[in-house]
Amino acid sequence: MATIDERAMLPDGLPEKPYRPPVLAPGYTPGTVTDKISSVVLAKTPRWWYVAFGLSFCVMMLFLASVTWLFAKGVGIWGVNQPVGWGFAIVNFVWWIGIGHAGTLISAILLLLRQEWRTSINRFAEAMTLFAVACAGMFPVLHLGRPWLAYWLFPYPNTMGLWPQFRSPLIWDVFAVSTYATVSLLFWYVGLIPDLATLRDRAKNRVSQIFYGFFSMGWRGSASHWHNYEAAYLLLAGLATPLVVSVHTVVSFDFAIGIVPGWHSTIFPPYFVAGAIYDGFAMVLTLTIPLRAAFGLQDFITTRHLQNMAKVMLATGLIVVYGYGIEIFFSAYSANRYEQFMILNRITGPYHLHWILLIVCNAIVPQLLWFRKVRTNPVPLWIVCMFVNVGMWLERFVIVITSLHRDFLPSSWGMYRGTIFDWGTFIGTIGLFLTLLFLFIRFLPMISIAEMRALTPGSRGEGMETPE
Amino acid sequence: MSIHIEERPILYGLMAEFDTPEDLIRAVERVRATGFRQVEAYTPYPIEEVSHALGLHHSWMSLLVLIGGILGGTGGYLLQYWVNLYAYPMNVGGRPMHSWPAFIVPTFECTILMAALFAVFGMFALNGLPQPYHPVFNVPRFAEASRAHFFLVIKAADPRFDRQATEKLLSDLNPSEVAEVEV
Amino acid sequence: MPQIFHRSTNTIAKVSIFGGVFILAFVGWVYSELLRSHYVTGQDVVKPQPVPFSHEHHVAQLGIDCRYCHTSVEKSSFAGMPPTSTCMNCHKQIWTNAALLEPVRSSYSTNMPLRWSRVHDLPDFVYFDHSIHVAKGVGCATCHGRVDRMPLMYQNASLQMEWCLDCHRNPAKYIRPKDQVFNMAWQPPADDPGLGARLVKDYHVLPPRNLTSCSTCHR
Amino acid sequence: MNESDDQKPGPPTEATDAIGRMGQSTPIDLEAVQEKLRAEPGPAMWRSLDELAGTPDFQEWLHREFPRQASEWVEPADDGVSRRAFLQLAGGSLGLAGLTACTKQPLERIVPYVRQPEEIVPGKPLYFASTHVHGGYGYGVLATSHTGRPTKIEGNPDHPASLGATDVFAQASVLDLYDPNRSQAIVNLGRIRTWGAFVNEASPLLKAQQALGGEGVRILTGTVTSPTFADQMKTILAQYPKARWHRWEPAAAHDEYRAAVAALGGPHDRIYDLTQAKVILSLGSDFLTQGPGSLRYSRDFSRGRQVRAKRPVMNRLYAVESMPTNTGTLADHRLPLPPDEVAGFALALAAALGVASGAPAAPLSPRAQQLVAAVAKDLQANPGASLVVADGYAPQAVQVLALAMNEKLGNVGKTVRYIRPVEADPVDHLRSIQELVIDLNAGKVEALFVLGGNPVYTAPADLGFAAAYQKARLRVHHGLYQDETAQLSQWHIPEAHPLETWSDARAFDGTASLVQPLIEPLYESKSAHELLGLFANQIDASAYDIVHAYWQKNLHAAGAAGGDPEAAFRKALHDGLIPGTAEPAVTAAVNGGAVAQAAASISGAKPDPQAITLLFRPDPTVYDGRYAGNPWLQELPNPMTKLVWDNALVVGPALARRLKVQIEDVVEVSIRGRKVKAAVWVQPGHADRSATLHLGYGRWSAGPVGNGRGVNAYALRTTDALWAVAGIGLKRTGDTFNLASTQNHHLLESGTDEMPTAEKEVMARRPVRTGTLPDFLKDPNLVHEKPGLPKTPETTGAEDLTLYPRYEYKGYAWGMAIDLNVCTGCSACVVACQAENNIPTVGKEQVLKQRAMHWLRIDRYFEGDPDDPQVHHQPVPCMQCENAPCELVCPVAATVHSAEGLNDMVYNRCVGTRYCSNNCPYKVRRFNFLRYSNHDVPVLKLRENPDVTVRMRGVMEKCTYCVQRINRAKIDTEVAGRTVVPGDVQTACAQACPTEAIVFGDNNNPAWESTKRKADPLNYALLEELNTRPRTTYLAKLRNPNPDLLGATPEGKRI
Repeated sequence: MATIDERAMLPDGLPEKPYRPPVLAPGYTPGTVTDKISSVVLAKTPRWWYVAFGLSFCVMMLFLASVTWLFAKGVGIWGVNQPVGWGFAIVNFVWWIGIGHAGTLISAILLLLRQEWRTSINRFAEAMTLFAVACAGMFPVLHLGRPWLAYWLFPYPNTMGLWPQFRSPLIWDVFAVSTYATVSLLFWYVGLIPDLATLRDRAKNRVSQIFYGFFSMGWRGSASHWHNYEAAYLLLAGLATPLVVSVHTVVSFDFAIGIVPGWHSTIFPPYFVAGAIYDGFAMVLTLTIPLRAAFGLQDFITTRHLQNMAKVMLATGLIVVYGYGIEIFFSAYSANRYEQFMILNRITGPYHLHWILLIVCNAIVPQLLWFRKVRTNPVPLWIVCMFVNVGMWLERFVIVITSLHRDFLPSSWGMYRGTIFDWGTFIGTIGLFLTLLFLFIRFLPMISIAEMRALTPGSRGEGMETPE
Repeated sequence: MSIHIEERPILYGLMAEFDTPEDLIRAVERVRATGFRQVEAYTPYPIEEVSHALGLHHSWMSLLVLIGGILGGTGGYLLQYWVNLYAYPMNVGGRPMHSWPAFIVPTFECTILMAALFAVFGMFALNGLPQPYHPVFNVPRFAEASRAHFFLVIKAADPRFDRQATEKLLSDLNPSEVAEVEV
Repeated sequence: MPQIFHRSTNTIAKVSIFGGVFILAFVGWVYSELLRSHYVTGQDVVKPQPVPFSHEHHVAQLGIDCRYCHTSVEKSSFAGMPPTSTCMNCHKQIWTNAALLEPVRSSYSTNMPLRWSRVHDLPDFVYFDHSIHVAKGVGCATCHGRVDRMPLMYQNASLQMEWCLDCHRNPAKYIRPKDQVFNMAWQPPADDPGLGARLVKDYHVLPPRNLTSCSTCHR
Repeated sequence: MNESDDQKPGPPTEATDAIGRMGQSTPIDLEAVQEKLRAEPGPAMWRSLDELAGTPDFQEWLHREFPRQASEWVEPADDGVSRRAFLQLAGGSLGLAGLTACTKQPLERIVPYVRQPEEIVPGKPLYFASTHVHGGYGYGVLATSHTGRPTKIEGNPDHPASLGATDVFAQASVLDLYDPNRSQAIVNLGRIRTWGAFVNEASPLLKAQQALGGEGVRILTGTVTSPTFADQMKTILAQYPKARWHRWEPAAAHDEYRAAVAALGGPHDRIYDLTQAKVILSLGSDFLTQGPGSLRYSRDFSRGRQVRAKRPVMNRLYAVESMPTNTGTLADHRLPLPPDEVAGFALALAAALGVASGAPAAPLSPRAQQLVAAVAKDLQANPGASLVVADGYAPQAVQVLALAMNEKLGNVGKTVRYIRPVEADPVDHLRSIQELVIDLNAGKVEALFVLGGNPVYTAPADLGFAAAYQKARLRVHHGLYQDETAQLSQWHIPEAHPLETWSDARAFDGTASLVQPLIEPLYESKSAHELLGLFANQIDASAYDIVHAYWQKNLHAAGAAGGDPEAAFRKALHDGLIPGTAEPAVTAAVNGGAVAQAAASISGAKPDPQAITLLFRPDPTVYDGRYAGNPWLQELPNPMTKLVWDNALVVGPALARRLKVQIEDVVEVSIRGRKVKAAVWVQPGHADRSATLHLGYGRWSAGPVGNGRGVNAYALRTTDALWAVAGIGLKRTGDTFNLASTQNHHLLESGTDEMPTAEKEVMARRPVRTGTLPDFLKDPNLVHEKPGLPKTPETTGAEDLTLYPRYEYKGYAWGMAIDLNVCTGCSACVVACQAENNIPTVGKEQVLKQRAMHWLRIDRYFEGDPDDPQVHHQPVPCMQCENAPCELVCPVAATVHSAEGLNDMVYNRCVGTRYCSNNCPYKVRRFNFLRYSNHDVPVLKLRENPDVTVRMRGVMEKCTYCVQRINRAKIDTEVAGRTVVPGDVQTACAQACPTEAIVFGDNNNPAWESTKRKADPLNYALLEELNTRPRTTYLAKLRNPNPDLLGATPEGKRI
């Protein structure tokens, strides 16, 4: 279906009244919404899907190869050394976790804030969250010297009489990330149930009937179902909201708890959370913009959505920039020799290029989002988002490496360079991420059908908006 | 649309199909007014009025979640307390055995985790899910319930249920169709 | 629409979900039992030995003191395995041509040592020292069991870390007067419950905080 | 990397290889290669050795067999992952997953003795007194034996040359014993033969020679002090009157001998008493770390320098030298001068003291003149309590002047005494080997026996020794390795390692002591004594027979316990020295003629302000090349440059600026047509107009560890310039070569803009706190009175700034105190730690990746002007912080505190997050990034300390104050019913330390020296502002400047 010419719907004589595009193009009924979205899943697989899936699958194989080599040889195949004990693995971990924030945020917080525009993107964002968290979750294990003993990080009774060391931020990570993964999964699945039922009822062949029937658990959409369902969904949102904030806070503790100059800072939690949302939204846009075109979903994911997400990015982006500023101020104000040197070294030292690039990507380029033209125009918006994705990865690189490579004793200073295996692992996880994503958009409704129905004119769904 | 009535030994109830939520809501109110209690409405998306009309107000969910949260929180903290003070006390970097500030994070996470699990599985329990087989699925048109149409079912178990009268009642509510629901 | 699933699936589904909890619990229990099983710990398992040496015979019936063979138990970390010559001290005179003892005699004549299977085998990163345990009143039988009742030697305890910790956390339960260390049959006197605590004090046994420090056993 | 023009054996492509091989290696299939070797039985295999050696397989096989270079464990970035390797791994990684489940241990065997030696108690180590011989001279050591396996060497406290200390060579020698690349069989032209076969070939020839008075027999050895050996030689020379005994010790202090002969009329040795010396001047002499007496001198010197608030006195050391030496770094005033100006300085000083007339050819700089005046005054103010030392490699003239000055200052008999030479039948080594070459070329040599030594590699280049050597009819080489000389000999007889055989040696002061074996020879090898037995027709006499017989005769003469010589022998064996063998002082007077001659030679030299002088010095780690096969020493950082696995052309910043060369630039060093290509290392403090090249590298037959490392300095070293050659040419080649340094490598590498940052930070952070004696007398707390460093209880007893309650450490509280004032940076502690704790070496590639594993490192800092900085050495073991940042962040409690305040590291619990290392402000934690410890070569397992776990890959490791020693002491004392008191336990580093810089003890017991030090105001904690409360603390470094030199110098520079 072609894009609606929104200009055409401008009420005459009111040019100065700021126009808000609708969250759902007019002319849709619950029925047509249902058919349109479920057709994406039930119709025949488009050829480009196979190509895209195949490509990402190959990249995923790169990941497998790197990891096999890693397990065989040890982390020595990476660039890590004395003094830089953490390298790409942790950078990637934080980056992926950050990306994994948008989904739950959109679903939970925006739900609580009754932002109905979230409806058409939350399912997709949640899925993205899950896959990002899956990618992130692997790195803490991979970067271990003896990964096969990773289960020692979980508290379970054992014959050694030993338990995890609960003062370590890494243990907090284990709890935070595993909780976040579980809750996101549940949240996503609960949201899926009514749509699975829809697909069950639409499915033609037996296999997909059983598949969707199995996972829809016999959902019937009865009033009492909806009644408890709504309550549960709202409560989950309520729980997920503090959780999503806590997760990146805990991740920031991995650094803030350490005494390393450049890590040991109280600004980290807010600054990391903001960064996570920033990056998360950037990634959502990076993926929705092409997909919405690919599946012709411009009516459901309208310019309004792009605009709003861009605005969120702008806001969180500014918080992040503030974080950068405050870091520099702290070090200057702290009268702490090590902090001061750290910042100086970060900006002028051997890694100054990384820092400058990071500022360009995260602080300067995104300022374009002040302009509506950029916010509403998919192509430039997408480019800005790519900048942010790169910038946020660089931010983590700068935090991890430049802080470690020159800490307290000049005798132990050193340098760090990622090896081909570092890159292989990193790029490989992107392949894994995309592979899962393509499977998702192929076999599950990437937009919440049930919630979209409620947005159709004449429906008495909640948070329904009567279009201008 | 015709109503074909054949004698069936076991009947789950009668099902009326409506095109608009308004019709459904009106229908529910009427049926309730006539005193039917074993009534269930099916909608493609949640509609508050319907729940109200069916007299569904209070839900046990919040209480379940609260219990889950409390269990998780206390459990998490007690585990750490026991481990650090009784199971294997260790001098870790000169920090006190009972480093409560450090224990807050896992405690919080446990709280959320348990609460969330209670929320989801509680919802399943209250809705009697999973229930892959259900009489209403026997009605071919019911597939519309997950698309765009609205259904009302009066169960045969209702004391006031009377095959003919109830069917009459339903057909007066301007349904697009009335059908029998076999068990 | 037709039914996709049969009636029975309702029950199956519910059971599988809520039963799952119990299944998990059961699996966990089995695993923890397995870790402590004799299969894993090697407890009570008799290992093949070049000579079927009977501690029961030598200790209980002949009354040979532990230290006659395990000479360094009081001065070294290693209790000491008797050289063939020790065996031959007696077996030059008695059972001089018992077939069972052929390996011993040939070892003695050919100067090729006997190759015993280690029965109590701690991991290489555990540093156990016999001398200090003996000096602090830990009886042989406390860890090795009633060797005087073992026709063939086997491992008496699990030798897992939790087992070591049990005593290191509360030695009073286990230690005995030094003069009873080599007495297989010693039992804590029923009439004197305070004995253990008293010995811990008299023998200057370090407090649990020291005994459970990692470097006490691991380096 | 060597292109000297006179023909040299060994592949000419060494140069390219050496550079080419760096950083590249390929994974190999050990089985395949071994199959290939097994395929050919017995000797055949050895015949094919040469062919094999060519094949890459063989190179790899050696590599793999001795993979201390963990290189082959990493895939170099350029050549990726071979498909085959990948498939292996695909399987392997699955297997790995399987492993995790496996908890059962394989069946272990106990193999008791058949007849147990009564002294052996399994589980308890034994200690045997023996002698470590280095460069011919010996000093007493105690060797540790675990059920028959020597595992560790310690100094013998009763021996005057050791006093319990050791040097790096003794510490590392135990590894040589188990070196799988040692020669393992008698080889004749590449074919394994028996001792009998050798005897059958050699004896007839000797018989024939005997008839001729042995005129065709030549024996070449290094410096010999062994009385037994000397006695054997005496008898041999009696039997073969015309035979000749030649000596060539490439790194012996040849000019000491010449100076003594010239000035004292005889080759007297000088023995110094540094305890009596208040003012000491070193003229380019590194007497604290080089020379047979260095251990003793270090101890005596440090006794006069351990300043405390209660004992605020210290000696004063001046150093005038070109290449910074360990001794120079301790100097209160150090003046870097080019070699010719050092000589000029000596002359000027001699003149000032009135022992010589004349002035240096080139006028001294004002600064030098000022120093001359001040030093002269200072020396004269302390007659009999001063000392001028020019021992070692200073030119003869300078040494003569030094002798004269000491005499003039009345030091003879007080701070210096002369003794009869300790070397048996002393000769001028240079002349000795020259004569040998002449005879060889004249075809006079029927049989040449090379005992020890490696002349083909070490002989002066202009002698063309390799060529001459092959003119000898019968060439027999006796040594530990199939080295360059062995390659050119018909017969190679494996030498028995000192831990395998009997011998004896004399220390710098003449004290004789016995070398006794701890283990049966691992391979078919002979001691030098047994080899000499050949001449006396005692073919089957064992080393024991010979040594024992000799001392049976001479113990009495030596004045040892009269009566039963056997008892005396046993006692000498037990005590580790033979009493009464120390040389008595002899009187000798400096003859004025020699002094005048020396003065003339200096003032007469025509000055050339442009000439660059190249200095040759024995390498601080591989010495003259004999230790090139020892990975511990190869990976031991050079105390000054911190270079490992290579040598480099060391130049000062000034020269580097003029030549426009940077670190790692390859330059061509040429002198009279001889050229080598060497990578440049810029060393702050190295004098201008001079460069230093260490001997011992660039070998081509030193096994996989030593081959092709660095450049061969011998290729430039000629008979007329053994230690210094003027007027060398330096040409930039445009190439660069990776040098691996363990400190600040990349800072230096990334050029001029970086180094200042580091230095500025060092100055600001003050890891090493310094002061001067006068200031200290004014304010004992001076090292704490600096701004920006909050106080902690360590320094002031002020309340601890923490919210947490303090832990109480009852019972023992282990701690360490390191006196920076006396640390020479000799690095004995580093190797001692490596030997004690089974620390693997990782190879150059891994060091370049900054993954060196030494638990104890010595940080080296420069202070001030790069051309003339002060150098500080700071040993950094684990600080055992009471508030350990590392412990807090470990998720599995693999590192926690023991009840005695040790920062325990539990290897078997570690999962390898490396967070602890990140969070360690001292960066003392070491991680097994790859499989570093060697599990493949059985013989190497014998070396390992059974009391320390061998760490697997993926595990963090670090210093724990040798907790295995602490536990042993605790258990032994507990069993004995007492507590640990001073003397019961020492960490390996403290035990090895020659200067007592490192001491260890119980902070709760004031009896320990460490506790006393911690009470001293000079005591401070590294980074104490972090409030980590380290158990390891330091005593600040004080200088004792000459008041006359405190003012600004003419050039406004500090002296």
